[in-house]
Amino acid sequence: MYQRDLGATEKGSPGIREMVLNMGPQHPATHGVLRIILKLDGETVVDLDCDIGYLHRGVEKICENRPYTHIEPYFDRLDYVAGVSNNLAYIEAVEKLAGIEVPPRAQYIRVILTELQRIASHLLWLGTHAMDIGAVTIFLYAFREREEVLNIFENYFGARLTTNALRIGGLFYDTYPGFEEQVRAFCRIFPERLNEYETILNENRIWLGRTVGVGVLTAEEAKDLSVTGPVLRGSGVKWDIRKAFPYEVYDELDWEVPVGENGDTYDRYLVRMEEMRQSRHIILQALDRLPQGPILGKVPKMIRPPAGEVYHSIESPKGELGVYLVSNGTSFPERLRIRPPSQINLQALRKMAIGHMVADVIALIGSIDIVLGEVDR
Amino acid sequence: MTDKPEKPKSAPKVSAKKPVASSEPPPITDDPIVDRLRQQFPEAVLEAIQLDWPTLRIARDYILRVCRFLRDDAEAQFDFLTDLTGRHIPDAEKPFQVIYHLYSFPRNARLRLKVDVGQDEAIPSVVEVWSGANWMEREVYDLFGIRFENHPDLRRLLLPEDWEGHPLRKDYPLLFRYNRWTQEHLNMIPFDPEGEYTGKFE
Amino acid sequence: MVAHRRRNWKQAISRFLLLDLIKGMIVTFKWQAPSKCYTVQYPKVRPRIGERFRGAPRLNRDPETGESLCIACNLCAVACPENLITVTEEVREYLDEASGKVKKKRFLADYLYDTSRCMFCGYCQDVCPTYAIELTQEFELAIYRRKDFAWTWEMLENGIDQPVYTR
Amino acid sequence: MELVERIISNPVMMEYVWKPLVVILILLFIVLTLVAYLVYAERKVSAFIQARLGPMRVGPYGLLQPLADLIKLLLKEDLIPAEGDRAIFKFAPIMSVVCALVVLAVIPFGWGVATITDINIGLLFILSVSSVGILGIILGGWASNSKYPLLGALRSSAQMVSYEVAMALALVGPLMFAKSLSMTAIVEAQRADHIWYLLYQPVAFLIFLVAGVAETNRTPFDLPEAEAELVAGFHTEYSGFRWSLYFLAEYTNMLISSAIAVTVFLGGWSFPLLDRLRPEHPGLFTLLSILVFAVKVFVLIYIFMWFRWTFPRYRYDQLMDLGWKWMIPATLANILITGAIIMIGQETLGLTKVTGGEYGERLVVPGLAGKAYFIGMAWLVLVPLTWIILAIINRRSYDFNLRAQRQIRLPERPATDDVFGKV
Repeated sequence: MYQRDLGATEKGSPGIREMVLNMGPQHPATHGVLRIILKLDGETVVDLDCDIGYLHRGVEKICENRPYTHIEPYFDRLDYVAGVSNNLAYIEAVEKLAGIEVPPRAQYIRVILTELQRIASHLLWLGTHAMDIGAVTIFLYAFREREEVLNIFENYFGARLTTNALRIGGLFYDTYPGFEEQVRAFCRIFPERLNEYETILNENRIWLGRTVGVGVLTAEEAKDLSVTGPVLRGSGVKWDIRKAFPYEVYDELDWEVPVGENGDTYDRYLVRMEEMRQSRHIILQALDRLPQGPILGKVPKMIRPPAGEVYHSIESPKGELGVYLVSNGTSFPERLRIRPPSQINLQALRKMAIGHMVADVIALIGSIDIVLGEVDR
Repeated sequence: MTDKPEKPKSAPKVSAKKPVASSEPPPITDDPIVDRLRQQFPEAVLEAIQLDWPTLRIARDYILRVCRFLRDDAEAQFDFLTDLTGRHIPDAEKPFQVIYHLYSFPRNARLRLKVDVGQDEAIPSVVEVWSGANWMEREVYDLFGIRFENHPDLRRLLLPEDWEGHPLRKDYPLLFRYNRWTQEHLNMIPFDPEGEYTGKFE
Repeated sequence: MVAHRRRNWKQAISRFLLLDLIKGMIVTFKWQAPSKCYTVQYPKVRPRIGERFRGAPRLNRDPETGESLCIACNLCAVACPENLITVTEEVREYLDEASGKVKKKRFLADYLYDTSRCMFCGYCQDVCPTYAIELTQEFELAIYRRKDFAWTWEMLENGIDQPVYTR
Repeated sequence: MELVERIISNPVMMEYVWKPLVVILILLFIVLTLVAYLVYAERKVSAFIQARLGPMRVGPYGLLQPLADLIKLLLKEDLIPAEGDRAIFKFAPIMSVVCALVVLAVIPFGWGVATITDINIGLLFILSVSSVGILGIILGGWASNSKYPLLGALRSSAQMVSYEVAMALALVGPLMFAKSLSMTAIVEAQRADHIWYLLYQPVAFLIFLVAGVAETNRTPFDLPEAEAELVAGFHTEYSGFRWSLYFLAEYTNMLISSAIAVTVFLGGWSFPLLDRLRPEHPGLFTLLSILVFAVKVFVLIYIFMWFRWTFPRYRYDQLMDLGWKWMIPATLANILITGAIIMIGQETLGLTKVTGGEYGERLVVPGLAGKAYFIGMAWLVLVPLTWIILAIINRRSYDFNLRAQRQIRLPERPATDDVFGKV
């Protein structure tokens, strides 16, 4: 109703060629309440417009009216499939602003948890992406493995999705007995399961036909569109915040940044699959080096960072999740801006999709990996 | 049932305690990029300080030219717009601020630009420099009401087109459940704490 | 590291023989054994809940005296990001057994916990000095009436009546 | 009274009205129950493939689930879009389901009484009637007056047109051996020859299988109802019992597709060594023949389901590509090469003879040498030659050259557009 009329009828009177198709907000493949207005010529997309905001809750406004200690649960609800990563972005921004040191054990555990979260998030992406393209079985296989990660989370923080995992200055919970064994057991079975998914998909001609050459985004276009995360890496830009601005203990660990060549849907798929392997590699290293010691640093009772501002970003599973925090010296933030990676990546959809078919739009939404909780905030 | 009265609550309550004193951030004196920028546009850089990243305060009219210069300059190479956001400072002379976070892939460096915008003033859009600024500027327009000149498609991004007010302004009430838009579109019934809400169709 | 795709003759031949499809079909066939089933038959079989799980709230009583552990300090209400806890206190006189004097002390008069707004973040139980408020492993919170989401003191101590399904 | 009695007991009435009616009712009852349990089987198979359990609540192992589904569907509200064409909207699913059920008349479910009728144009009848069934889908999609169903209906019609051709052409190969369109005659030809035509015609079987999957709108060809793209395709606006009619038609079609495949390629109800029972225990033989047919059909249906739960979905243009660039050339090549093989075998080597019989003349390969020749030629010459012909035709297609595909298929981006501006 509020969108511009896409002009279905204005062009030609006798032979109307274009059809306007309203996809969403309730549509099985838009991953939530994304509304896409497609202008179609036959089944080819001539133009599209994304209408977001159906899930807008004003998180930034809420956060301005909460003390620093109360904001973290709201971050769980942004990218609700990657709660720990969101927590980490906020917590680190506050720590950076207030100058709080985090003990090494807490840092290692944070790395383990965020990488587990990355695996969980990517598994959810894999499942939904494959299901959008029609391979329903992968969806349930991926969820089965994701369940293992969520079980670890449940044992660790007592919640599966909205973890509220970390505390300013460290962690609230120390590891539970059997944590290491459970994580290692998961790491043991995980690669072979990943191989199985790749057996089903990687060489499958239908999968290749649906993904190769679909939605090509060159490196220049990707940079121009401020795209981050696996979408950027799929386009061949070797850039990861964990390497560019290492936070926590990522600079002590040995891992690589997977990069695609062509910037199509298939490359983004390959990059994410490889990222899961790298995450597992990071987890195992961090487990080996996990030091003993306290898990909470010296934290003032009332967190009141000095007046100032900080922009801190982490590599969330979707891309660069940034928190721009302005403090006025009180215990409430003056301004808190969340840089939502999937919202900014979603901008690239239009560039990718025009000229493709309706079915490819679905595949592209999946390959951008959006979560509407984060897009709309 | 805890039904709160609908009173607008804008400012946090706990601001009575005195803020922690902070030292003044050091000004930037020997950054080659800032020097070049000052050389190129003598009136553009109003202030240059070192926060977590170098932060430049740019005059409003120059922002488009500065951004294009920073992107194209062989030394600066800020080819990536990480973030674009706004801020409302009600007491300031120019109450709005638009904040740009730039990033340079070749140099792995960030830069923050700030532009003060007065009430009812517009600011040049940087979409032609980085297309990624499109939705970010739309969002700032949506939530702060800052207009961007020459933006290709300046509509509200998150809120409905006919929504009134800009939520991230400090004077916008936090609890704002019953307003004209919701009355027109949502058919909301006032909540009765004594009523029975069974969740079934009635 | 570049995630690259292999294109060679071997792959071309395998595509001619439909091996790429057959390989996938073997994987899906392999998982069919009923022993590899992952389903938990929920109402019949209770899922295993983590020890730290944050579920339904509970106000604990002193196991010996049966009195509420809550001292009406209001910390949980302050700690709650959603402001959903309402603690009402009253000052009562009581007989201190150690000294034998009549003293004045704050007691809990009423406790209201609005689960419809609860995020289960666990800040209330973290901050509680006497371990009175606690988020238990109970996760069945569905209720027919919206006003029943506001849990009173009594509901918090005794839990709510959930129908137990057996099949 | 007497008149009524005469009408009822009239032998003509008996032969042409009452007996068929009873058979039809029995058959419908069996088939409809079967179809309901096919849905159950689909759910169970998909569940096991996905390491789940599937329906478990209604009855032991969820065996009464089809009944519960039926009751649910009957009780559901029957919605008709306000702006839709009401008459056609109501008529379309009936058309779909009637066409599917009519086809059952000529399928030989077993020997003797188990074959309801045997008409000498059986295969043609099946192909023509089942292509009318698609009209039901098109009408339903059109009458809904909604965009998703319309897209689904259009996709469906295009898909049917292209795959019907491939399906019919694939059947020509076996027919060259059977020399009859009658379903029973095809089975008898295979039985008498002690061979399944699968061995003579592997390419035709594969193509028929693929086209059968496409005909029944199942993954990887379920574009008309692709749930991720078109919500539910042509039946988006349908609900309740009308929706279940479409469902019924789809599963009946699946049954029919596999039944034809079994009849033409897998020897129908015949099975090696079973023939000895026929003279002595005809009743037992009939029963066993039905069982054999059922087992073969269910193996094929299982393969259909297996496909569905393993593969992703084709895109619309790729589907057309596959149909017109791969399947139809392959069937044509198959016909050509098979003809050559038969010619050589018949004229030059004299391995075959044409015999008449109960069901008309057919090609018989009496000797072991002849069988070896035909099977060997089919697998060693026919298959590679077909592949080579396909490879030559499609040397530029994406299946060979992904790089070429990327260059060809890069979308043409409009330089500017007035609607949204940049991005």
